[in-house]
Amino acid sequence: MVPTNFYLILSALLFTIGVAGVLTRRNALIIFMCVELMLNSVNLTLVALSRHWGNFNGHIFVFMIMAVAAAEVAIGLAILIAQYHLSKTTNIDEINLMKW
Amino acid sequence: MDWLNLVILPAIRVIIMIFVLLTGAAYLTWYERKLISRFQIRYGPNRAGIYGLLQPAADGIKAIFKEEIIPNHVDKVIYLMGPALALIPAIVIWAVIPIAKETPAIADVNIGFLWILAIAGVESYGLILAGWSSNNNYSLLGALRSSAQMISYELPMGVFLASVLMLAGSFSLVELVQNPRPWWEWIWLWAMFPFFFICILAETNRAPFDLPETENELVAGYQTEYGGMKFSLFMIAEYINMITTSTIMATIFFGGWKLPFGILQNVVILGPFVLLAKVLVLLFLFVWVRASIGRPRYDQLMSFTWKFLLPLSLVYMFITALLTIQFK
Amino acid sequence: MGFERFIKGATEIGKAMGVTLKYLRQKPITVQYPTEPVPVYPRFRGKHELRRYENGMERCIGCMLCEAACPTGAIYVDAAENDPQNPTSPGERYARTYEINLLRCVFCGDCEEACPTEAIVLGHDFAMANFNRRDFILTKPELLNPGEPNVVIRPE
Amino acid sequence: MALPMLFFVLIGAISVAAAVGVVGSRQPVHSALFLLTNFVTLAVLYITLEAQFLAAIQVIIYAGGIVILILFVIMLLGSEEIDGDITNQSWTGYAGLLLGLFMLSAMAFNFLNAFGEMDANAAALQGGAPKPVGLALFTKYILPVELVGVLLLVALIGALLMGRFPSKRVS
Repeated sequence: MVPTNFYLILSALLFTIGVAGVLTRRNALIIFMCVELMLNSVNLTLVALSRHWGNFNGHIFVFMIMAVAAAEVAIGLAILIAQYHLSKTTNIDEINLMKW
Repeated sequence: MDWLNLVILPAIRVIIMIFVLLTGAAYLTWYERKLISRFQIRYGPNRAGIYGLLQPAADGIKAIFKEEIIPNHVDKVIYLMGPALALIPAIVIWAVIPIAKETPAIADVNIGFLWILAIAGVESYGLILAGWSSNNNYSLLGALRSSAQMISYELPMGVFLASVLMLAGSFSLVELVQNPRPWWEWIWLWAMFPFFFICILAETNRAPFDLPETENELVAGYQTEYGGMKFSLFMIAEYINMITTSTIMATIFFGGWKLPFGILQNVVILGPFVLLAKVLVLLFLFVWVRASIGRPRYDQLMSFTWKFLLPLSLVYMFITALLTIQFK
Repeated sequence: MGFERFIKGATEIGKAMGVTLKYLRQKPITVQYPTEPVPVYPRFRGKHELRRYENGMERCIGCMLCEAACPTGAIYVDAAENDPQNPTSPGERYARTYEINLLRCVFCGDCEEACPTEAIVLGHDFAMANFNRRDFILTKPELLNPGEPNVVIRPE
Repeated sequence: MALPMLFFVLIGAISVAAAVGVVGSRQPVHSALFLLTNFVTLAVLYITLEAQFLAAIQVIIYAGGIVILILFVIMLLGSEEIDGDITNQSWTGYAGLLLGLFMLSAMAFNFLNAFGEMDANAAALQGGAPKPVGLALFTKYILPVELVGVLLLVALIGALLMGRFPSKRVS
């Protein structure tokens, strides 16, 4: 069997890549995808720990996170489209109306 | 031993299944052309071999030897991935379908229904990516149409499947077929069959819901920039999808490999043939509908699923839940 | 109202499918063309032929009326005086060369109308495909010895 | 190496490569496809972790819903390569990267010693079949399920309102 800490390290790796993406990319869509990446790495942790301790709580958590992620995607993409209609860009550096 | 059980034996089953499916898809084209021409008082293909039985082989040879053209302006990797992504889900969905007594095609997983739903969900990738990577407005519009249509019809289909699930009480398709059902359950299921069939028609992009590939408005939609074997892969995917969905319908609504009234239930070898007969009848239904009914407009198509099929499916699921509580 | 529309639509679809099912039981009306010829009408205008009299003399007297009548200029006739000892046609002159360019011909039948001796007629052969543009120019030997066309003439 | 370990390493490597692809692609569509690959590999990993139901749900929700939605939005907006000119070069990104690396190494260091071999508790999970998960969801956790339902409804309405073209008053 694969020990649990392998899964945890993989999940940490994915999370870090997601963080790096959020910090370095400028395209709002890609930042969005990186956020999804981070959510998924957390899901992996929960499932792995659920397997480790042998109970279902982790599965329930993951289920809830997925539902919330679906809602988040719907809202986030709607915001993105509305913003695009307003400013014709998805570059977050140019979305700076509130900075003035 | 590990390797034998985990890798080699499944691999052999997979290879046999793929071979059967590809041959089946090739001969489905023959079946469809023959039938549709009889509907139109023609003969259909009858030159290559007796009754035109070698026609699929001839078509295949022709497609393979056509020049492979990749347009300059396309996104090459995704362009080449498109047909593959259209074909793979169509084959993969077969893994959970029972073909004989206690014999699923690949594996008896206890999430059979979810597997079908999941694969149906990723089926639209091939089309949408093909349309986008072609870098062509017609293709993109066709792809958007097709994926919007598939996603929309997936909803009532999923709700209908959930109702079936409630009646069956198990996610496993093997158990669904195996367990006996009371007569009212059959009648209740068959009442839903026409609507489920409409969803399936839209999911497989078959006539009369073949709007994604309308020749007259969108120049064959997402397929515009594809030729030769890549185009054939789309067609093969469509035909395998027809076979697959027919098999799913045969499994859910008509008892899969079982003969009616429990005749000869223990003859395992009969299973695949009974299933084949049922699938052929359902495929006949596909062709019959194609020969009879004209194509609706796109807005009609969409309002039909959102304003009619989805509420209907929800009501159906509600009543099914009540029935399940009452009688089970 | 919606329910009525639904019933109406369902019956319409049922009707349509009934119609197609009725046609499924009919025998196909297809003609298997190359093996089973399609009948043509007796006055069908196909490939040209030059005719002879019963005694083997050519009917064409080289008058070039057909050339004049041809709306597309597809016919070329070069007339010459008959050899009195060994005439090829009953008249004074005969056609030394007689060529028809099938690529230009529109099969109107005006040459047939114009011919005083009924020498040129349009036959029934319609399978005139060829591999070579040159071969579309019919020369006199071809016109005089037309092949037996693979057509069935239907009664008028 | 044992077969499960080999499988894990293979799938994990694909997953990490896909994640790097999400961050590194120039085209948003490529990013979305890498994201899809990552989600599918995670579903496979869930199966190895005795969570069949979650694996199926992962594919249905993420691959069948979210990535398709993202692709739709990319196609609606047109996928220009926007990252071309970064107007204000900021040092925060690099600092973040450094801190992220630090965090990763810290986590890895911790995990290497903790959570060794898995318990033999696999039987309690019943292969992650839908039935026990569903039972837990609809008995013990019924309130969160209902709340998630409300959340989804609110999100639906909110997305509907925001996704419309901005009315004249706003612009």
